[in-house]
Amino acid sequence: MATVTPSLGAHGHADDHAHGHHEQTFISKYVFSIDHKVIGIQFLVTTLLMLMVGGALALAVRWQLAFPWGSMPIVGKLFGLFQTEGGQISPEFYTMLFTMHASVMIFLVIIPVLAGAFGNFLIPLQIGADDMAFPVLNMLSYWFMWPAIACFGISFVASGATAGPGNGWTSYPLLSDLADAAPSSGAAQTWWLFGLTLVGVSSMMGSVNYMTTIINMRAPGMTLFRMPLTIWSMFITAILQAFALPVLTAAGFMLVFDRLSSLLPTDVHSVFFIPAGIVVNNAAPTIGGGQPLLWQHLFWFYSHPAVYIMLLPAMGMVSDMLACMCRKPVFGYKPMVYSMAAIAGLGFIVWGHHMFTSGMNPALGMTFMTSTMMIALPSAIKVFNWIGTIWDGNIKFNAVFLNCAAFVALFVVGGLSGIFMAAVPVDIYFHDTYFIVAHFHYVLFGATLFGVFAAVQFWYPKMFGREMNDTVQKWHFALTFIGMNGTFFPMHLLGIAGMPRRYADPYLHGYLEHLLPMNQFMTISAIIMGFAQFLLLGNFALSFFFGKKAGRNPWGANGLEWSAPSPPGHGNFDVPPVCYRGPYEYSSPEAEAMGQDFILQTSPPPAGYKASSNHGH
Amino acid sequence: MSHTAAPPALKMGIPIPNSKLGLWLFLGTEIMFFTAFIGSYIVLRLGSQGWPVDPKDTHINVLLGGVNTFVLIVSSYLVVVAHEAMAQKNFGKARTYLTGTMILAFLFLGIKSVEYLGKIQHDIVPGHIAETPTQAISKVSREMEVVVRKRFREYTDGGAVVTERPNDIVNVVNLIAAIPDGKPPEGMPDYVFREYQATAPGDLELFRKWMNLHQHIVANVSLTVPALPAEYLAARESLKQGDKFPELKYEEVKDLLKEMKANEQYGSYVSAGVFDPHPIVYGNIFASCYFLMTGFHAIHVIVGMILFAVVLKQGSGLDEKWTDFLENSGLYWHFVDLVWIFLFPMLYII
Amino acid sequence: MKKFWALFFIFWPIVALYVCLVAPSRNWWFPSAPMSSLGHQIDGLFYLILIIVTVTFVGTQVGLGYALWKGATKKPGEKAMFSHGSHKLEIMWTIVPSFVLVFISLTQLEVLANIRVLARFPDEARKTPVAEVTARQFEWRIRYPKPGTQLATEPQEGDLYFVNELHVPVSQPVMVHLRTQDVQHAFFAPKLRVKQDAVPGLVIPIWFEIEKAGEYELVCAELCGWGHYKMKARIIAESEESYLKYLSALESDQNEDGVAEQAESASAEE
Amino acid sequence: MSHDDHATHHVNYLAIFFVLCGCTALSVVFDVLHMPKPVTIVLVLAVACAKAMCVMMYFMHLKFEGNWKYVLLAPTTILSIGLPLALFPDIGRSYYISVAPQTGVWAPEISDFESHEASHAEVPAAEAEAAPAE
Repeated sequence: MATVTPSLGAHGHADDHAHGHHEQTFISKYVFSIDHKVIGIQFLVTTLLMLMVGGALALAVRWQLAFPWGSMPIVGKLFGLFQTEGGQISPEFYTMLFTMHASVMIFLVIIPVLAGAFGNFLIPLQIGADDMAFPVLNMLSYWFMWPAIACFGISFVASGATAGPGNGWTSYPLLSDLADAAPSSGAAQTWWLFGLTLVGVSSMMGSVNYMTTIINMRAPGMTLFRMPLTIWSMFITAILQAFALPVLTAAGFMLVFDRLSSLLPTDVHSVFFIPAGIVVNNAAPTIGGGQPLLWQHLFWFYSHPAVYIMLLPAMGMVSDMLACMCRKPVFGYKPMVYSMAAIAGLGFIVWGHHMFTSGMNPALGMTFMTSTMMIALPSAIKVFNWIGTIWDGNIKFNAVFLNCAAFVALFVVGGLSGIFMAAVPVDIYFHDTYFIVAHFHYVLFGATLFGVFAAVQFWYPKMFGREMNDTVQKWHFALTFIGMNGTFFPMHLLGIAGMPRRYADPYLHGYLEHLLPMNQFMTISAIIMGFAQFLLLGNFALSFFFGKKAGRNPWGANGLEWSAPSPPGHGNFDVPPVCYRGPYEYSSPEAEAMGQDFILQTSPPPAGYKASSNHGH
Repeated sequence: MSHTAAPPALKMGIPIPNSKLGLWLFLGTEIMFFTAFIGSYIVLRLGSQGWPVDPKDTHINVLLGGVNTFVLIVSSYLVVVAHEAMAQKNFGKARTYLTGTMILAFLFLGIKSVEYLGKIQHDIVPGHIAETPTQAISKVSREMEVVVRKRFREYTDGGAVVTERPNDIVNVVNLIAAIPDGKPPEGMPDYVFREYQATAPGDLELFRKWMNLHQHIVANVSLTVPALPAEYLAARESLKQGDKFPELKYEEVKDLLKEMKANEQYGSYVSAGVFDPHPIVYGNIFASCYFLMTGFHAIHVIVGMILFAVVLKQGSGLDEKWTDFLENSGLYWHFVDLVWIFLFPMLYII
Repeated sequence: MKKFWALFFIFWPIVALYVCLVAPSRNWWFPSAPMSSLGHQIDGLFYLILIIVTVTFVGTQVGLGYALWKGATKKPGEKAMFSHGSHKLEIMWTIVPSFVLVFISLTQLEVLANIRVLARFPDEARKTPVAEVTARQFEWRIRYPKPGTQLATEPQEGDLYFVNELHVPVSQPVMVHLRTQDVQHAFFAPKLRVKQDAVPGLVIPIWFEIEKAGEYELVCAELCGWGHYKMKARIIAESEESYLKYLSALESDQNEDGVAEQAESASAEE
Repeated sequence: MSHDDHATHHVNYLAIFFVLCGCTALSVVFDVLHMPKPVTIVLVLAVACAKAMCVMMYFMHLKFEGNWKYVLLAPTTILSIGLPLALFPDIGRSYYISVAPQTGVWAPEISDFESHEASHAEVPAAEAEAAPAE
């Protein structure tokens, strides 16, 4: 420590920021804050609220599938939208329900909760920086979320309250391109596209910020291979976002210009995705020369990497938490990093597997099939390494650990069902059936959300200085886990039975009639799961006031963030951190020399201890 | 824009300021943004069974494009020397160079506007271009309808008769026919009525010709006529003269148009608004790509100009604190130049 | 409590496996045995992957459950193992799965080529497409060529039309041309294991060989608007004679109705 | 830091500028020369790449930057070349029959029109070309 004086750390520029020392009003401190921790918490609270919105939409979808054309609770009676129909919703409304469920969950919950909330909160803390590289940009990235939420909100009612955007979150042209194609393809679809663009802008600002911060603002000694896996995953996610998202933004602009005549009183509009001679709803044949498949390619060029954007940060955080809860170093740190990088790299060249039935060139299909198969490999490596991490650990069976273990267990299911989809001939049968729905819910809910639940509890003490109630979290975990499997596991079987997605009433078809009881069981499970989330929200809110006071390092973890006060003040660290070792030296001889089973990355080597070798291999 | 003051030994990361690193990363995202546009353009063009290349169709002017390329290169050069002057603490010189850049940027946008205007005047805009003779005929009809309506609206301005819908036009026609030398209708100013009496025969003739053409189209190529409101259809029914119209060919329409434009009584109305819309196969997708790519490039030019304006606004207060800012704005500007370097051959030459 | 949670994680994969095991007997499985030649190949691949996946699933869940049980039964005060990993293990669990994955993708190629590569279509089917199926919101329009003629890309005089019912001869490969009049749809016959999107602006040929005479569902599998769920149609496979009989009945039916009406319906279709 | 860079390298910006102008003129000359289409395409794109390299190397100072430039630019370059390449088999060349009314349904009309153009106008009828009536 003698050789490194605080002023030599990478923190000398704290004073450069305009917000350095002057008095802060409530507004500048908590609303338009440029402090990454406040922004992270803002993201977290916003996304948890949006989670409930998305969940409510999902429950409505499930209601229709269990009790088709029955009286829809709340929407039918309370809002009175379908009063004349006796509360029976319309098929357009159903298409809106699943479209908005997906849009809200993907764009307003999963992506912002991982990158926005935890990325913001953890990146500077874990690399030992006092804030993000561009704090104002960071604030803007949060405040661009609200116009996006507003646009999505307007889209619900822009074409009338019963015809929200209903073209699926994938918004394939021409359904999403020609305003005459469906009641929901008018103004609602345009507002939806604006919302998508704004979310994109928000994410892009975030990702440039994260990359710059991680590359250039690490504390002394924090080499690349001493970064926690959370940081690695955030870094790789930011790269994916930065290079894939602009393509979707560009495609979004192309779609908006195609739709210009439905937006403005003009008949000028581009024709990127519109072929000539298409007759929709007895309207005049289109003039054009574009190709609808182009949208699918551009869309999936982003949206497949987006799947990893929605998963990688959770993988990183779970690795951190598993190591801490098992008091063991992460098994195979470098293979974990390389496999994440491989997922990102391969993630760019597998988008075509969403289009195996779309009429793509079979040669392209074969290429995409092989690359998609290969992306299962790094995922498998990660699973084996997680099990290796748990193996022979001194496991703390708290809710954080349980959620992490559930992450591993359920990710296995999601990963394995993906192999069916990677295989083109089998996927031809499963494409757009409930098998797909089961698959991505196991990945996005089973894996990502369980990871998020764990992360919320794990970093809650650092955010608010208090701990969440573990018993309540265990109940929440158990109910969610049971409800989740009860809802989504049978979907595999529905898919095998050939039940297509996005059907308002599958029982119209004879071969699906007998599946109604199974759907009813799933809906009941979903309701249990939905209501279990109130436990999380309640625990989150009440612990803020009544939770046990937490010290700096309640979990006995190693990361730099645990050397800061809880909650950290402005500028994060009271002593500028210097990093001496990797983040996972639990139960190491070095730690034992100090009489404990963890050793903070900032602790200098204990007196009298001689490091035998560098452990990071 | 903070950058660290830490000694290199303890500074982790790479030896460039955060602002520059962030800007380069941002340029990476911009590259992908334009990749999507340019890539789509390439594959759409290769995938099309045709593509308009004749300057007569596309109104592409290689010379203007070349001049614009030159303008951007000069401006890029000026930015570089402005930054060098800044680095040598010669701020006055830097300001002069930057002013030059700004002027050239305006020049670029000016030339661009001239190009856009030319295209818009000839209706080379996406969604408007006829791709078959049939569509060309319907387009003549639509354009003539606009002219006819405009004529009739002029007469009824401030008057009692509103001609928003086609059957109102019919009403006006009936009115004209009914009172050749009577009193002005209620609410119509006297001077309007006088002018209207003088030009009424020409207008009626124009109206008759348009209606004739329109009926030909409805009878023969109903495929391409846009959905019409019920009352419009009803009005057309009532005007129907014969029961079957002869087949109408594109060249006949063209001849008709020529003849109408030559007519001294109403030709001036027609020539003012109605073009010869010859079919351009795949013209719409061409125009879509052209306007999308050059449009987004122009937006980037404007953003760059805003960045330079911020520097110039400092006036004589410009000092070395702005060197990094100018360097980064310059990098952005060179990127904008780079995009144009590729757009120019792709859109103007190939 | 620790043991409870370890058992919790051991218990649920058992339930999941049990559900999958009883599923076929409860009719929670494929709607029927595959009724087409390609369907047999697809199902074969499905079961191959299912076996590999089940083995992996059991393996990983047993591994995880055992690790948890070990952790739960650890004596208090006992240290966690200190290890940063093992190169040998990493190499092993990189190479083994990659061989399995390469093996899976190689097994797929042949079947994929049979389904999609035009040059691999059975000759007799490729030369004489039986019908053109045009999807529109929300029905399937079938156009057969005039008996004795070849199907043309654009409608010809004398072509036979029907809605939501496609007749094909049984036990022989047939090819249909798939297209859409408006938005994207997908031709999905679950019992035949056939699925292909109908893309605006493209004519996509698909082939299948139905093995048993009977009626098979045809549904839409790509979101096409509010009525997506009700694009219900039938594929009827019948013997060559009754197929021809059906076509000639359709032809006389169409001609009987009078020329004017036919012309009217044809123009309305445009 | 960036200030120091300039002390170490001297670029003759004016020379680069003239090279760029020359290249632009070259592009226009290639267009005017009416060479076979593929030759023109290859030549003008090569010139564009040369210009891009000049701008990036000297105006954007990449020649004098550290190795980070490769890390940053390699992925974008690969992706921006890869995306059109991956789109080509599907969009640039359709595997299936592509029906476009401009050239499909209306083909007879178009050929009628073109033959009419050929007989009326002195200029040989290029694709969908028409002499303006004004």
